[in-house]
This record gives sequence, structure tokens and C-alpha cells, in this order.
Amino acid sequence: MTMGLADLIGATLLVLGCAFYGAGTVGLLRFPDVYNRLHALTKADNQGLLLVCAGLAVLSGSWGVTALLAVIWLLGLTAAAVSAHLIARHARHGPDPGVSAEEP
Amino acid sequence: MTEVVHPLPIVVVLVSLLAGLAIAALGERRQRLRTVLNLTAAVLKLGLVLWIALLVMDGVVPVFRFPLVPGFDLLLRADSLSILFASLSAVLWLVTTVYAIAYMEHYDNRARFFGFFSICVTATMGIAMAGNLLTFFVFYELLTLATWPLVVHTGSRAALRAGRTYLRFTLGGSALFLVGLIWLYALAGTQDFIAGGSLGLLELDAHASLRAIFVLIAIGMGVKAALVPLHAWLPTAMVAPAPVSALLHAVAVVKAGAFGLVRLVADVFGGGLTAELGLGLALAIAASFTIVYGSVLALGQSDLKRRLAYSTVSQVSYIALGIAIGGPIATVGGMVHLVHQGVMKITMFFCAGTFATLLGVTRIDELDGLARRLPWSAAAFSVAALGMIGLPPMAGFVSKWYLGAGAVAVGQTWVVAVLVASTLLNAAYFLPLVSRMWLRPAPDRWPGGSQPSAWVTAGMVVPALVTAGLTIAFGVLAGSTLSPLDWAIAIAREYVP
Amino acid sequence: MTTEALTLLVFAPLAGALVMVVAPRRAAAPIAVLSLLTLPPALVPLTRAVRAGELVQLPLAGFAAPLGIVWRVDALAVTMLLLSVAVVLLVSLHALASFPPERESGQRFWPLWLILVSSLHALFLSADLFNLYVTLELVTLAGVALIAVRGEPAAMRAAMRYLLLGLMASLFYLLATALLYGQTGTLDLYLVGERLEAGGLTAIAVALMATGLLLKAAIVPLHVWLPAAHGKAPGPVSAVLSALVVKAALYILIRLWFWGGGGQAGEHAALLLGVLGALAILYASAAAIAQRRLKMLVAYSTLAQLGYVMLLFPLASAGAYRAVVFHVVAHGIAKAAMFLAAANLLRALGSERLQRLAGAGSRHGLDVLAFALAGVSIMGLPPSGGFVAKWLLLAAAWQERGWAWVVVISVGSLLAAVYVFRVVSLAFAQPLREPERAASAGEEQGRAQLTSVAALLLAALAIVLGLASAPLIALIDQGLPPGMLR
Amino acid sequence: MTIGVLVDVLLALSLVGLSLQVVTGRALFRDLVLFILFGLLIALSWARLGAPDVALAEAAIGAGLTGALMLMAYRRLAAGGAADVSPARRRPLLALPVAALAGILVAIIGLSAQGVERVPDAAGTLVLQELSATGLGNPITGVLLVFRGLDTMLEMAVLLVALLGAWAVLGAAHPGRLHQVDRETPLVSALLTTVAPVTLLIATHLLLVGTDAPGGAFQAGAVLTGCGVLLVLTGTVRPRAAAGLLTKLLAIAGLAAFALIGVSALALGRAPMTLPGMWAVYLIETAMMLSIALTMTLLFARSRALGPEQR
Amino acid sequence: MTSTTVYLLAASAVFGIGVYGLIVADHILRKLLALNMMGSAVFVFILTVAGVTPEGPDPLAQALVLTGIVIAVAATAFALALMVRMFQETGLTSLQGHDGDD
Repeated sequence: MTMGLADLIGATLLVLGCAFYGAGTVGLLRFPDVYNRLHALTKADNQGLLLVCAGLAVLSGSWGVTALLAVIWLLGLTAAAVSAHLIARHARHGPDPGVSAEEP
Repeated sequence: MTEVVHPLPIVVVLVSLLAGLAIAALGERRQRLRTVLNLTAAVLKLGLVLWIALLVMDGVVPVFRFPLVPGFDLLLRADSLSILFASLSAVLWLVTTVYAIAYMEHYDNRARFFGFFSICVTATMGIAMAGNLLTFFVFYELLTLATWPLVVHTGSRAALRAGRTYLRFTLGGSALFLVGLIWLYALAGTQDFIAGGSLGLLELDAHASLRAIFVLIAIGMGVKAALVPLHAWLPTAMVAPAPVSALLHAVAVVKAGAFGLVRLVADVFGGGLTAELGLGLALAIAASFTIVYGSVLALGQSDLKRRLAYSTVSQVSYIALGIAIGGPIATVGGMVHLVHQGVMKITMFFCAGTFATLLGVTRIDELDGLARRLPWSAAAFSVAALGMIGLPPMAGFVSKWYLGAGAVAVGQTWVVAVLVASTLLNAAYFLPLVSRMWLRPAPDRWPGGSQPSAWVTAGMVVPALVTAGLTIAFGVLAGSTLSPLDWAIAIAREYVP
Repeated sequence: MTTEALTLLVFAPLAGALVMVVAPRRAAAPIAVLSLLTLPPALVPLTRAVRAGELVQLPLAGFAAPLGIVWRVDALAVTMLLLSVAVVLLVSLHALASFPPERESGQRFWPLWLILVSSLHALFLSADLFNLYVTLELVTLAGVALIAVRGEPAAMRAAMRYLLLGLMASLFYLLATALLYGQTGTLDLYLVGERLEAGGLTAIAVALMATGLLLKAAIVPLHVWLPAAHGKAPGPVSAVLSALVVKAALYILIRLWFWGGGGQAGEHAALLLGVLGALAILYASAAAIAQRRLKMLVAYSTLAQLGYVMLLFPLASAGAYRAVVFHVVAHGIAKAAMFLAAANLLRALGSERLQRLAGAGSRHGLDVLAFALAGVSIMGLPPSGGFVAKWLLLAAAWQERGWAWVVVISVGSLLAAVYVFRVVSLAFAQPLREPERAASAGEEQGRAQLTSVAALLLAALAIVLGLASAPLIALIDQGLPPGMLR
Repeated sequence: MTIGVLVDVLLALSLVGLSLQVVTGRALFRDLVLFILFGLLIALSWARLGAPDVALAEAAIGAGLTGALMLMAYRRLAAGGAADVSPARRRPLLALPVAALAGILVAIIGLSAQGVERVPDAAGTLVLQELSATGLGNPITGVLLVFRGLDTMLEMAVLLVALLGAWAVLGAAHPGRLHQVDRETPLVSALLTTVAPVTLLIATHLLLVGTDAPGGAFQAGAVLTGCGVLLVLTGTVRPRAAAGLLTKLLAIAGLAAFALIGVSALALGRAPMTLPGMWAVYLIETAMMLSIALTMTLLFARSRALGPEQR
Repeated sequence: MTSTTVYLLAASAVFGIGVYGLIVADHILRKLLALNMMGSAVFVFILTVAGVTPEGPDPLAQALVLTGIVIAVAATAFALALMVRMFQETGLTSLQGHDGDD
């Protein structure tokens, strides 16, 4: 099981990333209300995503893949941020104002 | 008898079919045009049939073949036997058309009536000229389809019930007929009619299946020939207008069944094979039973048309009896009765229709003194009634005579007893009618009836007189050439050399 | 020449549909008529080639069987195409009146209708298992859309049930296709037939595919969706559904069974299919008699008539094959006529309850006549196409000593007579005294006339088929399944 | 039992567990979410089975698109007051044995099918050998566009029929204002400005790379639909009552392009459905991508057409 | 116990569960869920049964699955549109209403 230095770093990064995902999930299950859960999810999972992308980038060893992974990370961030924000607004202000049910 | 491929048979069949379709398409309004079309078609058909008769007389058999199903062609073959039935149908169709135009004056849906009326005759022509059992079956079913609308024409509840019973019997019979046909086809392959029986040539040993086939097909024919257990539809179909019961029960339906039996025995199985299988005797017994049973039931009827219906049930079985006994003389008797009974029975139905329309007379006890009011119709009715009983000058006597002589010649003496018994029964249920009409005083007021114009009355009385005249002519001029008897003898000579 | 004909058959209606979606409304009617009128000339070279005994093959995109999809036209395919073109043209005549192309209802109806026609032709031409799946799926989806095209609640519920069961059936079919591909390495029906050996796996694959196809063809235990779907659909749609779409599934089953090696599933499987057919004939005919609504009665009649096709499997003789294919054609034409006539009567009388039919004979003579003539063929009485089919089937059953089948066929046609005459006798009965609806405006009158003429033409064709049966039988005999001697 | 197989077993078990949850669930919305999760896991299993193309398609279409459509349909039902009744157990007795039978049957078939050794000249291997003739690198795109072009064309016809059917069933009901996401926050417009162009970029990338590597018209179309759904949900585009010419042209673009090129092959004397060159492949792929995207977006928005938001 | 067998067994189980769901579910949306899951199961089945070529799973099978997925989503989309309209017209989301006698 000879593991080069890069493989070693990559593997540790992956494991760390998964640990953060684990933490996020535990937070989701344990926290009492919506806001805490959102908090846990966005924070932990995004951090986990970063570590996993970094690990993969190291393992792949090619700049092309790293660039792609960076794009994936950015998109992941935006998606997580916006959806968390909208869920929070929804939780605070109730159903979306100004939206009428579709007339049959 | 040289067979010649000739378009004439199909033309004869198509004439009335096209006329029927044209009449139906004309719709209710153009009444005059419809009458013209009706009559020209009837006259044209009579001319064509006579033309074929001439051809057949000098030995030419026009044939029209048409591939229908692999291994079985639609074959129209006008041999002498088919001319006998075709000429009867053509003549009586013309007469009935005249009668119907007058009779149907106040009925509605006449376009539809006359449309199916012509298609009905098309089917009869097809049956007459069918060259093999499949063609016979095709037109036989077309006859059912064409006559059903006529039976339910009025659309009343009783008419529909009559239609339903009619269908139950005919379609049931046709299912058995088809199975028998398939079995015969599987056993003996394609079978065109051959005088003297096509099966005889094949020396088939499967007697059991041959018997079963005969029974199946005979049931199919028997339904329309009103053999006893299968006759129940006939009396109920009396609900139909008079021309329908006249055409159906004198010419088209009932005769088709009887004609089918003749074809089955004479042209498919052949006299010899039928006797050998013991089927001839069985059919004879069934026919005799029908003759007697029909007459007994006729006695009990109080309604005039129902009595005539039961009389038809018994009379038609004479034809079956003639062919079942076998032997030349009896065959002649059977075949000639086909024509004679047609002419006589149609006269009686015409008169019954006239009595009902003009005077509202439908029951037998209302017939008293009718002769004073409608002398001509009463006379025609009486002539036909006496003919049915079998008194000498009329045609009835000729056919009964030949039947009796044929039975004696073949040694089936018990048949003579049946004939005598039936004659007595005929007298028992017909003579009171005649005596009521002529001898009893007329009631002061007739039960009803409308006072139609002179034309309409003439249109109803004259056809009855014509057919009554024929009844006498066929009896008196039996010996001359061109009479039905002479024609029947010529046919018999072909079948039993 | 045949390549252009094949392309025209599938792509002309498809092009018509596409152009009609984008074209302005005024141009809709000419496009529809034009794209349909190209179909008959396309069939002429194909029929001539097949009659000359030649097997027309067209590897699409130039790639031969195991790799690409091959269009193959033998006698069976040409017969189905002839039936399809005949029924589609005449039913389209009715559709021109009931769904005028320039109106909103026509705009919705016609593109779907033309795609349905195109996909049916693609189905009859194809001999590739997965391509058959795609075409069958397209036919089903177009059919469902057409059932619900008028948006009536009952029709939509029937369409939904048909869609759900259709999708499930396709999945069973796909499972079987996967298995056959796994075993034989090819999707081409003929190659599968050659490479497939009898075995447990083959039997199961055939069973799965048969289940899917029987569900799509609504053979009795799996027929739940058909009566409502065909009964509630608009006139022309139910006509094509009963005449062609339901037959497409059975066509594939016959192809699989006789060409694709399905027959190796064994005698018992064939017998089971036959018994299902007999069950269909008896049960559905009885159910049809009990119906109180006209179009439901006709729909159940379809179920019954499909049963006859299933008798081919236990009999499996040249005679039985000829009889069943002829029956498919005869029933297709007669049933289309019957549904059109029923639709006309329904529109004219305002309600499809049978009692309202009383006395319809006098006022709606044409439609009653069309219904009656079609009924004659459904009952199998001469001189109709139905009779010739019944004769051939009885003769074949007798040849194979299948006494039970003979009884079933006879009883089936008697039951058919009961429900046909039940309707026709109502039309002859005296009308119930209730006000006749005001005669509609001239233009509507013209349309109503056209619909009745369309129904009558189809009915007349069913009768003529009975007389002119010889050429069609000769054509069918040209392409008997392999290993089935004359 | 290598790690890989262990992962597969875990994945397979979760698949079965999830589908059980979906079928026996009480609340419909919860089952919908689980179904989307099931779709994602299926995409994962495709990846594990070594079929990247299918994994992409499953993720984009199977899980994403179907999930979105179902959620929107659920929303329309809920808006209409459909009671979120738990599934009434009508015929559990009959269904259980049938389901068990179906499952076991399929398992037996599958396992026994494994036993059958692969036929040497199976069509699949032929595809690889003949691939060079098509000038395409990705065998799957080769099969879809060249070897079995008819399937793909008819598949586009299925899509068109779905759209036409939905339009027919849409009826005259005026498409009301859609359920839109709350627009007050700047974040949504920020999302729009970043994500919309990126999806366009990714879609074109997938389309072009499809000829030689995993990707292709379907995956690109699905990603584009994602962008369409985003525009619909944020209200940037509003449903229109009548479909304009452009909408109709785009709706039939995929099918029309393939059919036209397929038939024009006849003029060149070749068999129909022969693609004359690489330009034809790209033209058809783009047309199909646009058709899929527009059709799916219209089906999602349940309207005849979509137009820019009028102030 | 190669990985394809694992997925094959999972697919079979999901197929069975799908059939159960389709029959038992009353709500049309639930039936569609079950149908889609059955579809995915069948697609997995197609790929696993089709066997493997040196360069990975059989490309033809993958193409079939791709086509199948797109058809499944088209059919589902249309079914959803039909369901919503049916709901708007009749307020029903199930097929159980007795048809034919209304």
C-alpha cells in the first residue's frame, strides 16, 4: 500500500471533508429549529465541499480537473447560500407575499 | 347440358339488388318514381328469368363463377331445378309488388320497405341459382338479413318480439348449418351441386359423420322450411304487413328452406346415398309429422292469418316429404308442389290482407257473408282453399296425386295414409271458411277498415285473381308443355335416369 | 422506388403534423389532406413488390441488421399498411367534419392525429425490438392525448388509466427486450428468431413480452382500461384506436411468436394464449350485451373480436394464420365504421343511452345503415369480410381438430348477433314521442352529412371485402411465417 | 468483498430502502423529496456501473427535471386544495403477492441472464468496431445519432406529442400567475446573473463535448431546462396565452431537423436517416437541445408560451 | 458477487416495489412516482443484463437507456399535465370514480 505524498494528502483531505459533512448532518438532526439547521448545513457542508474538492484536485494532479472542481465549488456555494437565504425568509415571513393561487 | 360461362345469372341477381338500393336511396317523398322503379325492375327480372329458361330448355346451362374463399367459389349456375324456383319467385314478386304498392298506401317508411323487399328477392334468386352449398349459404343468410327488417317494419312491440324470435331461430340454425358446411368441406372438399348427388361419387365410408353433416345442414334448412320443432317463428311473424307474410310464407323464406332440402338430398347427397344412410326415412317421418301437426294446430286457430301460417307449416313439408321418399314420381310431386303451394298460399294471404284492410276482418268468425261485400276476393280465396285441400281441377290435386303415386311406387304406403289424413284436416280447417263467406248472412256493419280509392282496391283484388287463375291453370293445363308439372318431370328425368 | 415509398409512408404525415403546428390556421386543412393523400400512392409499389414475392428491406442509414435498424416489408406488413391507410383515410374524412382543421379543436386534434398515423406506419415497417418499443410508446401517447383532446372529465379519466397501464406494459416489454438482447446480442427480430434457443430464459422473456403486449392489446384479464378509453373518446379517435392501435400490439406479438422465435415458449404457452382469447370472446360479448351505452357496447365488442386473433397461437397453421390476418383487416374496417356510426348517432341524439336510439332509423337512416352493415361483418354473416374470416377460421380450427375453438367461434358470433341486433332493432322501433332537435344550420348540416358518408363508406368497404376477398387472401399467402407450410 | 463492492451494496440497499419509503410513505410531499433523492442515488449507481453518459442524463433528467415537474404539479394540486390524503390501502392483499412475484421473477431472470455468456458479435461490440466510420468518438452518441437515428427521431416525436397533448389538455383555462420565488431580496437577482449564463455555458460545453466524450443533446437540453426553470420560478419570464411562431418553431426544431436531414439523404441517393456529415450531427444536436429545453420548460410552466415580464 | 449482480438485485426489488406502489396507490401522483421508479429499475436491468465490453458497459444498451429516460420523462410530464387538468375539472386525484354510469 505504497501511498505517495500527494495521495496521502489527498486522502486526508477527503476524510476531513467527509467528517465535516458528517457534522453537518448531525447538526441537521440534532438542532431544534429551522435557522440552526440551516446554519449547520450551509456552514459545515460548504466547508466539507471545499475539502473534498481540494482532495480530489490533489489526487487528480491535473490543473484542468482542478479548475473544473473550483467551478463546481463556486456553484455549490451560490446554490447553498441562495436556497438557505430563501428558506430562512420563507420561515420568517410566511408564504411568499404577492403570489396568488393559480385560477383554475 | 353444356355449361357456358355467362353473365346472365349475376345480372338477374343484381337487377333487384340495384333496384332495391336505388329505391331505398330515393327516400320517402318521390312515391311515383318509386312505383315505376319497382314495377320496371319486377318486369325486367321476369323477362331475364324467362330468357334463362329458354336457354336452359335448349340445353345451355349459364354459369357465373367468382372466387370467394380459397377452395370455394361463389358459383351461380342456372340448371332446370333453379329455373323452377326462380320463375316462381319472379312471377310472384311482380304480383306481390303490385299488391304491396296498393296495400302499403297508408304505411310510413315505404322507401325502406321496398328497398329490403327487392333485396329479399335478390337473395331468393341467389338461392335458386346457387351452384354449391357455400353460395347457397351466402344468399340464405342474406335472405335472413333482408327479411328481418320487413318483419319488424311497423316497429311495434309485437313486431320486434316477432323479429327477435325470427332471428333466434334463423341465426341459431345458420350457426349449425355453417358447422355442417365446414365439416362437409373438411371431409369432401369443394362440392359443387351435381344432379344425382356429388357425394355419391366419392364412396366415402365415414357414414357416421355424413349422417351428422346431413342432420346439421337439414336443421339449418329446416328452420326456414318450418319443420316442426323449428317452426315457432312462422306464426309469430304474422305480425308483419300482409305483402310480407305473403312473400315470406309463400315464396321467399319458406320455399328457400324447402328448396334447400331438395338441393341437399338431390344434388349433394343424392337419392341413393340418402336412402342408404336411412336419412330419407327420417326426413320423411319428420315431414309427415309436421304435415299432421301443422294441420292440427291450424284447426285450433281463431285468427285467419295464424291459421294460414300453420297451414303453410304443414303444406311446405309436402315438398320435403316428396324428396325424402325418393323415386322419380314422388320427386316430381315434391317439386311441382313447390310451385303450386306458392301460388295457392299467396292468393290466400292476398285475400286475407284485403279483408283486413278493407273490412277490418281478421278473425275467422268475422268472415260471415263476406262474399256479398267482396265477391271477387272471396272467390279467389275459395279457389285457393279448395286447391289446398286438393280438389281435382286445382293445382293442389296434381301434386298430391303425384306424391301418393310416388309413395306407392316406392312401397312407402304409410305415406298415402298421411296424405289422406292431411287432406281431411285441410278440408276441416278450410271448408268452414269458404262456407262462412258464401252461405252465412253478412253482418250489418263490418268491424272496420278504410275506404281506399278504386285504384287501391283494384290493386289488392286483381293480384289475388291472377294467382287464383294460375292455380286453376296449373291444375287444368298440367299436361301441356311449359306447365310446372311438365317442367318438374323434365327435372326428375335428369336426376333419376 | 420502394425506398421513396417507405420514406413517404412515415415522413409525409409527420411532415404534415410539423407544418401544421407552425402554419397559420387557414392552411391547416390543405396540409392535412395533402399529407394523407400521399399515402395511397406510396403503397402501390410496395404491394406490387410483395405480390411479386420480393422481401423489401431498407437498412436505415445504411447499417445492416445487428447494428442499425432495418425497415422490412413482407406480406403481413403490407396487409397492415393497407388496412391502416384505408381506415385512416376514411376516418380522416369524418375527422375533417368533426374536428375542422381551422377551428381550435382541429388545431389541437390534427397534429396529434398525423403523428399517430406516422408512428403506426413506422411500427408496421420496423422489425427491431427496441424501435417497436419506441413506436408503440409514441402510438400510445398520441392515442392518450387524442382521447383527452376534448377535455371532458370522463374522457380524461379514461385517458389517464390507459396511459398508466400503457406505461407499465411498456416496462414489461422493455424487460423482455433487455433479456432477448442479453441472450442473442441483437435487437433485430429476425436475427433474434434465428439465434434464440428454447429454454427457461426464453420462455420467461416471451412471457414478459406477451404480458406487456396483451396489456396494450387489452386481452381479457388485462382489458380494464379499454372500454372506458374507446367508449369515451371522440368518434374518429375511438375508431382508429379499435381498428389499428389495439391491433399494433397484437401485430408485434404475432411477429415475436412466429418470426422472433417466441413459439419456442412451448405448446402450453400457446394454449394459454388461445384460452385467453376464448375467454375474451365469451366474456366481452356477454358484457357488450349488458351495456346500456352505445359506444361502450361497441368498445366491448372490440374486446371480444380481439379474442379471435388470439386463437392463432394454439392453431398455428397456415390456414389459421390466413384467417386471423384476414380477420384483423375485416374487423378493423367494420369496427371503424361502427364507431363512426355510433359517434354520429350520439351527436345527433344528444345522448348515448340505448333507449334514446328508439326510432332513430327513420331520421338518421344513413348512420343506422352504416352501423347495421358494419354489424353484419362483426357478426360474421355473409356477404361480409367478417364472414370470410369466420369461414377461414372455422376451416382452420376444423383442420387442427380444435373442436373447442369451433364451438367458441360459433357461440361468439351468435353473441355478437345479439348485441348488434339489440341496437338495430331499437333503431327500427317506434320513436318515443319527444321533440326532435332543431335541424342545425346549413354548414353544420353539410358536416353532419360528411360524417355519415364517411361511416357508410367504411361499412360498405367491410361488405365489399367479403366479396373481393380473393386478392387479399392471395397477398396474405405470399408471406406465411417461416416453417408454416401452405 | 472489495471496498467498491461494499459501496455498491450500501448504495443498492439505500435504493431499495428509499423506494420502500416512497411507496409506503404517509405524506405525499415527503415522498416526493425522497423520490428526488432516489433519482440522485440512481445517478450515482449509473456512475458506479461505469456509464457516465447515463449518469449525467439520469441526474439532470431523471432526478432533477422529473422531480421539479412533480413538485410543481404537487404545488398546483395543493394550491387547488387537493387533500394530501395518505394513500388509501385499497387492495393491499392483492398487491403484495403481485409485487413479490414481480420482484422475484425479475430477480430470477436477471440472475439467470448473468449466466448466459455474452454473444461475441453482440451489437454493442459491433458499435465499437464500426464507430470509426461515423467520425464520432463517443460510441453512445454514435448509436443515438447514426446507427439508430430513427429511435432518437421518434423519441423527439414523443416529446412533441407530450407537449401537444399537454397543450390540448391545457384547455382554455387562463394560465394564472405562477408560484414565484420571493423577489424582494437582491440575492435572487445575483443568483440569476451568475447561474443563468453559467448554465448556458455548461449546456453548450456538454453539447459540443458529446461527440467524443460523455455528454450530448439530452444532457445539454436538461441543463438548459434547468436554466429555463430558474427563469420561470424567478418570474423573469411569464406564461403567455398563445404560442407565437418562434415558440412553435423551437418546439418542433429537434424533430424537424432530424426528419429533414434524414429524408434529404434520399436526394443524395443514400438510405434515409444517413447523416451527410459532422455539420449535420451538430445541427441536429443543437436543434434537439433547444427543443428539449423549450418543451420541458413549457411543460414545467404549464403554459403555451413564455414571454419577458412586462412592467 | 460482482457489483452488477448487486445492482441487478436492487433493480428487481425496486421493480417489485414499484408494481406494488402502482397498484395500491390511490393518488395518481403516487402512481407516477412508482412508475418512474419502476422505469429506473428497468433501465438498470437493461444495462446489467446487456453485459460488458472491454471499454465498459455495452454502448448500445446505454443508448437505449438514454432514449428510455427521455421517453419516461416526456410521458410523466404529459401525465402530470393531464392529472392537474383532471383535478381542476373534477376535483379528483384518483381513478376510482366509477366511469360509464355518470
